[in-house]
Amino acid sequence: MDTFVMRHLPALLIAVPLLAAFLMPIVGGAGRVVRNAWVVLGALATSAVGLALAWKVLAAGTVLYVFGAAAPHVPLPMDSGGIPIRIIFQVDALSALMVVIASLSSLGITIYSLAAESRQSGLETFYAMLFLLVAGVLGMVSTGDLFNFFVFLEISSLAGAALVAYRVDNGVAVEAGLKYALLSTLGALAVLTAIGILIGQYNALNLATLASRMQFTTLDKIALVLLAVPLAMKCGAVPMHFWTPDAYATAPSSVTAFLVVSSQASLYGLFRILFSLYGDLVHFSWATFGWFLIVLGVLSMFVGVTMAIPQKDVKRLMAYHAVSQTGYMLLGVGVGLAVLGNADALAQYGKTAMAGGLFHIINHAMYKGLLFLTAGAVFYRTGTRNLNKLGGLGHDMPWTMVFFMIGALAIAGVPPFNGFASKLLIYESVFRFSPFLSIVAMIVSILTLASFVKVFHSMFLGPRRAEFAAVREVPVPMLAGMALLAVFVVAAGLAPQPFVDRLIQPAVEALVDRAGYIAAILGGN
Amino acid sequence: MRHVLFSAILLLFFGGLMYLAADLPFGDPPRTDMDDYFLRTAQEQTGANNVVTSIVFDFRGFDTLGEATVLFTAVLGVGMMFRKLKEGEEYEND
Amino acid sequence: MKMTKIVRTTADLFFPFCLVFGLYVVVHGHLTPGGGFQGGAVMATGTALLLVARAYDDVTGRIRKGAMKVCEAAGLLIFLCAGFSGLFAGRPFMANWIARDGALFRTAIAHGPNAGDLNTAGLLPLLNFGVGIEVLGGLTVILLYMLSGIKEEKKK
Amino acid sequence: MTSRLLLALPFFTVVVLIVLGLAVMLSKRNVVKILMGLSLMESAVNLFLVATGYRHDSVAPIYTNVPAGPMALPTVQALTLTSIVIGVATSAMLLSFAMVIYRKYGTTDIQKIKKLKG
Repeated sequence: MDTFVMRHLPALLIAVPLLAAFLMPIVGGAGRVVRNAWVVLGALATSAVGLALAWKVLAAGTVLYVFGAAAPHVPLPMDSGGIPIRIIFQVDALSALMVVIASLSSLGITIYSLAAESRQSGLETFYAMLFLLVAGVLGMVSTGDLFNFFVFLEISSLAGAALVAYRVDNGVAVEAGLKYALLSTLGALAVLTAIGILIGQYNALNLATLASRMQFTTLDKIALVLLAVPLAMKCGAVPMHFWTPDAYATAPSSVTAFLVVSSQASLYGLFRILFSLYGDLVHFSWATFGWFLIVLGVLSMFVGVTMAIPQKDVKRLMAYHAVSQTGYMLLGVGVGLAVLGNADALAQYGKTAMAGGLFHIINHAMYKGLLFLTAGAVFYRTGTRNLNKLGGLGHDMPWTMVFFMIGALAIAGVPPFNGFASKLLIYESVFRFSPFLSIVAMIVSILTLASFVKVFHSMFLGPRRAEFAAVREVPVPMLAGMALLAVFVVAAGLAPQPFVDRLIQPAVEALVDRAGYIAAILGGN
Repeated sequence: MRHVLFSAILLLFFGGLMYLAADLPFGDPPRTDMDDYFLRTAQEQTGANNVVTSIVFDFRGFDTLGEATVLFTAVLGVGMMFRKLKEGEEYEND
Repeated sequence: MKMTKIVRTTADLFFPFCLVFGLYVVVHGHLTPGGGFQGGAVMATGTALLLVARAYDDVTGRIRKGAMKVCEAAGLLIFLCAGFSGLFAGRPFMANWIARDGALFRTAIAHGPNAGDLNTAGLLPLLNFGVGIEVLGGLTVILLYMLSGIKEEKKK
Repeated sequence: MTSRLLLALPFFTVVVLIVLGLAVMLSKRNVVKILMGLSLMESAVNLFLVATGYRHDSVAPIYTNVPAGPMALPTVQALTLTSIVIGVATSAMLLSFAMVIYRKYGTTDIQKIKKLKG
């Protein structure tokens, strides 16, 4: 049994959540307990398959899986003259990192949502949609086929938009869902046009084949713009971040925690396009695109945190902080891309900058997810997200307060937690690249700390308020979900080195090694 | 001001895409090796006369699974929007 | 929103033929242009025709939402189980493992134009049928939901 | 220049349709009209996808009683099929969102749908 499952892991990675989603309407009819059991079973199975796949990739190198061929590991059929013709999943170390993030986060938020959404109606549809969002994100990060990436991008956009509009909230959530879906569909259309340009010229859909045939004609530059702009928009980079606060604030808290991972999957797509598809050192002007990411990053950092200070809705405040933290990832990887050309600068600080950026992706997914879950816990008990109306909850909700402190200190980059580990990597490497950027990053970090101290004070400290007399700690599933994420936040903070060596360093090597990415499919089978 | 901005975006788009229209050769695609493989082997490998259906369901069947999922997502989404809400479920945005 | 008697009777008369033609397009998907999605869409136009011709209430008797949801879930599960069957035949997910060796849906055909033999193409007819049902059920359920939305709007 | 345009007429129509769709989306205020502009752009992109796969005087890639002649490229047609179904799915969902917003807000004017603060 073990070899059978291990051999077909990439297929099960998508098939299990889809099966869970398709059977949900039927299982849902059989009552609450059966439905919750099915949801927990599906979430555990998906996370187990995801972590097993990531472990297999980190142990044995890139995993290839060809759908529908004679054998799972043979990318090039004998009579095809050396071109891959089917859909191939190429899970390298970078995809494995993203699969780990999606697996951990989806397990935590599904357990959390068992209690958090128990008062809502239409829960079968909610859980089916959640499984589809998880399947869409897992597909986006592990596929090696450009059109397959578009299909999974569309699944996660539609499922995300429907989940944002789930609570309806007298039309406010539906408005946020409509705007998110409209922007995502426009972005997907641009990606589809770029696919049309690439297949019109190179008659290939596999990312490795396209990369090997890329000649950087003007059409390819138009295709690059049509690919990079929508993906940057969907990961919440500043000039196009308007949908993020609305969508994150009105979605149910467990969904918001996973929308963070879904936008990081778009960030992964942006890096995959820039590094693996277009990253050829001779033609590709890596300096300009490095600075494109850096400018995007610095803008996101600064605008995000300055817009966050005046907010009084706690989830909208956290959404702006999510935009500003995305800036750190863009800055880290942007510095790496900017020095991709000269080898010594890359060896000195380029790789550490990218390691910092990638490490920040997983850290941010964990502590931002934790913060959104604590905001959801407060909303579950008090029924409001308005900071002016909250206060004195620390007395009755001690665990939520502890989890909020862990998340807030982590996002501000305070030492014992994981935020500090990745931000330190970014500070020291970006400082060698250009001191000004590093100082901006530090200032933004201090502003983040200030903002979260204010939120902590207005939510948990102060005298116990009369209207919250009946407030007590949240049910166990919510605490379990938060604990799962908090354990990672503390563990990665206290001992970051094993995480960096085992998970992040191979991902950086995989991202930079374009020739290896192509050789895995075209080189030899 | 709004109209100037929008017309600027439209002109930019029009110019970029006009180049695209003029540059991509219509009628004789530069490379056709993958498609020739499909045309050559579809009948023998999948047994279907309609090569497009053999691609949709056999060579790239996984895309079609994703696409059926997209349709299923849309149906769930529409169902979610028109469900009967319990009273007090909606949070009044203060 | 009830049409005149003439429109209603012709719609009732035309509905079965629409379904049969849609089924024809689905079943012959691997021979003639068409397939699961196109055939399902043709069948869904049949049900849409009924919904337009008749008022919402007396249509829900004939096209029940529950039946259409089962239709849709069944189509999806046929598709997914066909994918899983590839795994148990020792080949990767979504493999067309019953093509080309003789029995039901398996007669091999040579390269080149031919008159088209229905008993070919391995899993394709099954997948076509699954997707056809799913599109029929899905589109009809969307129409029924939207009509129920309009009906509620009128009541207010 | 003109000879190339006449030669690449489908691509020229694609560009015109995309710009028209974008113009509708940017100028109209009614949500339903914006969605119409969106589906216009979707059909334009589908036309672009199919047009990249055409060979001069080629026939459809179906071997049942096919006349002699080169065959059009089948992959792009498969992609267009997927893209059309995705277009139907997104339009259905966006329209249902617009219907609920009309019921709750009483308006379909995109400027007035602003209860969400910036």
